[in-house]
Amino acid sequence: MEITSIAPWVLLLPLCMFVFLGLTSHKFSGQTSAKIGTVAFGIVAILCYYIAGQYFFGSFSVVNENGYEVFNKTGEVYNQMTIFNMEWMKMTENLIIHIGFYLDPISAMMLVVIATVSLMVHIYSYGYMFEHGHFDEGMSRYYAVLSLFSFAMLGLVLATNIFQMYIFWELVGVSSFLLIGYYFFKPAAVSACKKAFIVTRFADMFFLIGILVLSYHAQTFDFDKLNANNAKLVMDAFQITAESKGIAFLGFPLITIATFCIFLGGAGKSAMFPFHIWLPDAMEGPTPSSALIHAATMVVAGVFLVARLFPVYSFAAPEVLNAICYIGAFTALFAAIIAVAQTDIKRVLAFSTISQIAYMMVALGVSRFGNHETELGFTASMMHLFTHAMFKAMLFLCCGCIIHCVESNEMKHMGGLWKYMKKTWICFGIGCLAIAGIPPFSGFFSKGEILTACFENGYKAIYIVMTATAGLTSFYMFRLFFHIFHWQENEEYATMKHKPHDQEWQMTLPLIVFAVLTVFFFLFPGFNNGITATRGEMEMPTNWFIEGISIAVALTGIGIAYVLYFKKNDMPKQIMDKCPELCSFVYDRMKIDEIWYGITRSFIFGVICKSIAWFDHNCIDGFMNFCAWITKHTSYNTKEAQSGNVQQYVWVFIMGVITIVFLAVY
Amino acid sequence: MIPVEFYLVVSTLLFFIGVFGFIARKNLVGVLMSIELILNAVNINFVAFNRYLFPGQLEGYIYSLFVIVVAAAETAVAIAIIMNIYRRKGNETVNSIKELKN
Amino acid sequence: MEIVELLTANNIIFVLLSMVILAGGLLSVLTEKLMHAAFYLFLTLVGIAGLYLHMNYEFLAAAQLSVYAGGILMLFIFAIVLVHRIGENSESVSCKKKGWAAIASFSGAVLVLATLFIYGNFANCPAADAFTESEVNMKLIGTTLLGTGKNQYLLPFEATGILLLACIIGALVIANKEKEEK
Amino acid sequence: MSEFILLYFVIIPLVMMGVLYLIPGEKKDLIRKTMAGGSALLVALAAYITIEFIEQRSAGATAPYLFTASKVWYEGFLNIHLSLGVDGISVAMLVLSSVITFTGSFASFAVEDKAKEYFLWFLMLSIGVFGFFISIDLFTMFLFYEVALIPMYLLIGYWGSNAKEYAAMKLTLMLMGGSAFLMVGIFGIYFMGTPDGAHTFEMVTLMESVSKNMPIEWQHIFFCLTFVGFGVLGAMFPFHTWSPDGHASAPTAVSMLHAGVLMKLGGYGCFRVAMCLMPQASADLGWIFLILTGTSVFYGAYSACVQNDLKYINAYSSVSHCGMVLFALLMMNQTAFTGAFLQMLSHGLMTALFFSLIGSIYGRTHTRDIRLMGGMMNIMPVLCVCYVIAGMASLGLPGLSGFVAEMNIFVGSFQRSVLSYEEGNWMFLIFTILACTSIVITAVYILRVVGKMLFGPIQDQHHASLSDANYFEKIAAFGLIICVAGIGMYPSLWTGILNFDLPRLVSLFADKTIVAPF
Repeated sequence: MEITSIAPWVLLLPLCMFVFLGLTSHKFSGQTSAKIGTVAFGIVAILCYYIAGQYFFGSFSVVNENGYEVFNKTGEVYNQMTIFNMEWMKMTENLIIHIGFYLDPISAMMLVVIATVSLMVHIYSYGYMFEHGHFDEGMSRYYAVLSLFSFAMLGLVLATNIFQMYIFWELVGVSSFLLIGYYFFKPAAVSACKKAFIVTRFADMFFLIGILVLSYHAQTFDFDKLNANNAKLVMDAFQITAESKGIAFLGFPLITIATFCIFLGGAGKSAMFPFHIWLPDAMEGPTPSSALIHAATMVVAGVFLVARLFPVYSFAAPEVLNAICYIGAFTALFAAIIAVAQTDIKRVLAFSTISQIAYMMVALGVSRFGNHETELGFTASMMHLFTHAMFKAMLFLCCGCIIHCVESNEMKHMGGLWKYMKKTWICFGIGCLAIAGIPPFSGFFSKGEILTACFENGYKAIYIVMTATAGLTSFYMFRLFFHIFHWQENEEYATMKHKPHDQEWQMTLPLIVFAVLTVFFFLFPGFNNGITATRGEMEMPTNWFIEGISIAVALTGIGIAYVLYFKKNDMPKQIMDKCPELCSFVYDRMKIDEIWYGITRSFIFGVICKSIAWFDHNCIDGFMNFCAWITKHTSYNTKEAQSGNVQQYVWVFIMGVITIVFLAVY
Repeated sequence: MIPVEFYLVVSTLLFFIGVFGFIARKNLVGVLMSIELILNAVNINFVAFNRYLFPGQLEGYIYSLFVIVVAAAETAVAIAIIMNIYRRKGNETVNSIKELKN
Repeated sequence: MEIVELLTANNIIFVLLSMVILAGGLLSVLTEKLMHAAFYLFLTLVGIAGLYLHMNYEFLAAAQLSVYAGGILMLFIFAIVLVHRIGENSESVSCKKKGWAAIASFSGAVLVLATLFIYGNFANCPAADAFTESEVNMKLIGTTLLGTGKNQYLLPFEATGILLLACIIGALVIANKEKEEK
Repeated sequence: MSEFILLYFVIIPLVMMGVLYLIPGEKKDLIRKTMAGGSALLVALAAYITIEFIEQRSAGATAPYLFTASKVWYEGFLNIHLSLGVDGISVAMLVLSSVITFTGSFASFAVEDKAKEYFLWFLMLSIGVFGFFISIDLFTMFLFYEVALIPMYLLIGYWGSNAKEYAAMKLTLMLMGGSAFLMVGIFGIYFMGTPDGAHTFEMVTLMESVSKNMPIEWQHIFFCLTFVGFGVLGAMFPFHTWSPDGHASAPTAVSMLHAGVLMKLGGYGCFRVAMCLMPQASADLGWIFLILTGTSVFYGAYSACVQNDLKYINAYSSVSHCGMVLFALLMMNQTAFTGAFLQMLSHGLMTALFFSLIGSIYGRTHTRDIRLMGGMMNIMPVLCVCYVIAGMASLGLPGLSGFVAEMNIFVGSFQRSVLSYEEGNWMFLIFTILACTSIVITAVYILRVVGKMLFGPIQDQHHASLSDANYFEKIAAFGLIICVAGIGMYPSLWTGILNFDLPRLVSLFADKTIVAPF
């Protein structure tokens, strides 16, 4: 198969499915739509695997726009390939938006991630939505939006230029909105989807401004040109030299502003502090879509964005990378602390997602072009992106199974489930071990590399924070694990009509697939073979000192969780009673949401909008009405002269005559 | 002999007394009376000018005669109208006839 | 001219008549009771008739007396009696209105009088004695009124007659209109 | 008569008016069929003109206007011609107008009361609109502009809702006030813009002679007059206040045609008359109007956030979006111009879609207060999905028309801003960034409506039994959605049509120094 001929279908097929399923939603039953959607995405997934496989292990070539033939690999280095690039809209002579297909190691890797997770979620959703008994009629809608999301996400990672990315960036935003608001009759879901959309939209505004600044000076949108030759184009456009930071705006280097704005866009999607507020609420959506969008794929778009522009960041704006790693570190710790106090199992996972994405950001932030050591962070970040996508999706899908049985999201309704749901128990356990960083599960490798990257690049403080976060992570994950599966059996289970049980194959198969991917990750061909900043091979040093510490910290976390939560006891309550304010403060997510609400509701709505509306109604409108009033009253008053009162006329007449005579005579 | 100016003074004063009455009177009959005053003031002028300036002719003289006659006719009609208004409105003040307005 | 010379009968009569005319007119517009006003108007009209007489225009004075004082004034009195309910025949006019009226009439009077005295030039009037003796004989009046030559007024006379007829009919129609409608 | 092919845009509605006049008022079906047929004919004509235009331009026709025809109308004191002609911009506007007339006719099939008279006035409105876009003679343009205004008063005043008399009066008076400015401006251009003895209203001649003949001080004055005159129609702050009341009270199809097309007359006129005829003046004084339009962009958006009446929300959103049109025009470079005209198309279509949906919803629930509705998605899914799509177009979702327009505008205005900033002026930059923030605010108010009215539990149980869209409403909504999505998915078609002519017009401004006070 020619890659160039099949590549368009990777994007077209999901788009067609979206249109088709959306238009025929009333024609087919939900199951039929689901089957069509799943099969279609199965084909897309196969195409994705094929393309990625060809790219990494095969050999093929495309002809680029200059007429040269570009192979996927030259020696050990993978090349960036533009499979196709179609002009979509021409803004100026240089600024042309293309819709294209861009292959390089990270987009090929993302293809695999998206194909896998999305396919698994398609399959899982069939069981989940069907079993859940609700929404036969909504299922086609659900699958249509899943297709839209897959289309948008694929388009995002395959973008040849930053504007294409922005286009698909918005599209993933809207499909996320639609999926969070899937249960549109639930007020909580409605406010969650609004919040998610508006917060990310707010961040996207910065992204747009960043794009505008960057593209204006660089006179191109293309990643190829922006990144080429160590971001030479950007360096020249912004007049960056070794001595100066180039064009300044308000005393800041313009490149810093532009790239930081672009990062803010990524921060919005990837739920970095302070834009993280939407992600926990987004858990109102159906669990499979949370697994796909809010754990594995969309939320890592920000990481992907920074990785995509990594040469620009690294050469032109290393200070932004510094900022990214500090923001990331703070977010990681902050989210981990909040996750400890949550009782809704999906919220715990949401905060853990925030925290893990922050890991990836930190890894990118500490990384620079240079030598293998400084570039380690990039690979570590991508690796963590991959492993996290797998195990976090698995954890979410397990949650889906559990919620399915218990019909509640709250920990207090759970406990002792291990007896009933053995497969789920095992998979969840694997996921927890992986996220805690216990060898030989996948998380161990990626997290270890991130910590090593922090340590070796001299970010010692960040290293300490990240290690502590790792400990917290293993603690809260196992708190969750023990609380769900051990603790104390809920008596209600015995009396329930349908006792909790493992689900049918559609729901179990994805769990097993992910579990296998997580457990046998170490068998994978190494990431260091291609998914590196230089796209070539590199050594992955294993610093056993750091790995040892991280394992020890993780085990400590597990141990504490075991002591506190394995069997039902009073200890957690006693500890919490010692500082109730702190606990409730953390439980309320440190009141960040309230601060945002304060700004938006009270200030923007209450002050700005209300006052503008008042101004409009009273001043602008009032002025116009005042003009009308004046006209009306003037005419009424002039009308008074025509009073019908003869004597008045006579008086006026006489006075007129007198005046005329007076003027005439004197 | 009496200079013609004196007649003119008298007629001027009488004229503006009539004007005053016309404007100030509330009652239609009163207004009508003021009109008579004005007409008479004019008559005095006519007659005086006729007498002093063209004693041999009778233009002013005849004119005053006609004025008297027309005034009589006018008064008759006006009073008929006033009676009518009174019957309709119940009073005969000037303010009662404002149909022109609105 | 000394003051004594002014005290001729002519002058005294003129002053008296003028005073009657002006006082009558003034009172007639100022009084609140309509019936009184009609009486004062009568005084004025009679005074004016006196002035005509004083100028030797006897026929005019007679016409003034008979038509005005006799006819028109009677109409007024009828009207007052018919229209006014008893006890209501007083009217109170607001000072404001009177003030406006006073402004207009006073300024008008001042203007006219000022003009009269500043620009008035009647020096070439025919001598006064020319008219004290010369009566206007009735024959002349008759031919002037009913003649058809230059400065003769048959046509207006006829027109006036028609006008009067129209007035009579009109007054009747207007006065009866209400009844017919009923 | 083939040279007067454009005149068919006026003749077809006129013939339709004649036919309608002959049909007795009770035969509503016949009336509706006539309307549907006639307006479909208009769409076909617009499509034909578009294709023919593209062909001729591609074949190398470089005249500023194609399909030109000119005939003297009145040659006495004023030298008035009936001059017709189109360039890329007017072709786009003609397509927009015909599509909206078409969908608007379907949307107004619900009118029962005096349907015949309603359609007569409706056609008169469309005559004005079409006539405006096909004329290239200032006076004829102005004439058609007035023709479009008058039916508005009757349509709102009789078939409207709520405070319709007030709204109709306000709208008409304000627009008439605008046209008073306009008239002074047009006559000024006529008498001072052309040499004595060769006075003319014809655009082609004026384009060259105004800058040559008119002293710059007078150009400033007439620029302001004409810009304000058309700006009133384009809902420029602070002259926008007719728009919320007018739209809220107008019947559905009138809102559609008004917001969709008539408001475009404003932007189009500002560009054609004020800016193109007096480019130097617009470079000198553009900043005044830039402040006003920049204000309307975010002002409208913020105002829309706290409204509770659906139509008010969309009216304020129109203020914001139309502000964007004028805003982009004043940036005076090609990308911004493209964006401005795309925004005209996009805003026209999506606002028409909005108003048609609001009309349908209002026709069922008899309320437009979003606080009194909820969970409409359960009740009328088709209408609500269409509403969500319209909302998404409005907040600039890629793939729908709003996005391409806004992105062109932002890129274009950013170029201008940076140039201006490099000269030491902040103003353009500040307003560009303010305009950028409006995309967030737009999302806020759109989602507020979506969340409150469409999503959530059913608020009022009386609504639970309401029906979904009927056949005609579906035609109207789907037709517009296809257009919106068509522009959004394949913008090159329209950027292509616009770019046949824009470079020539942009070159008018290329050598001018754009003044900014700060």
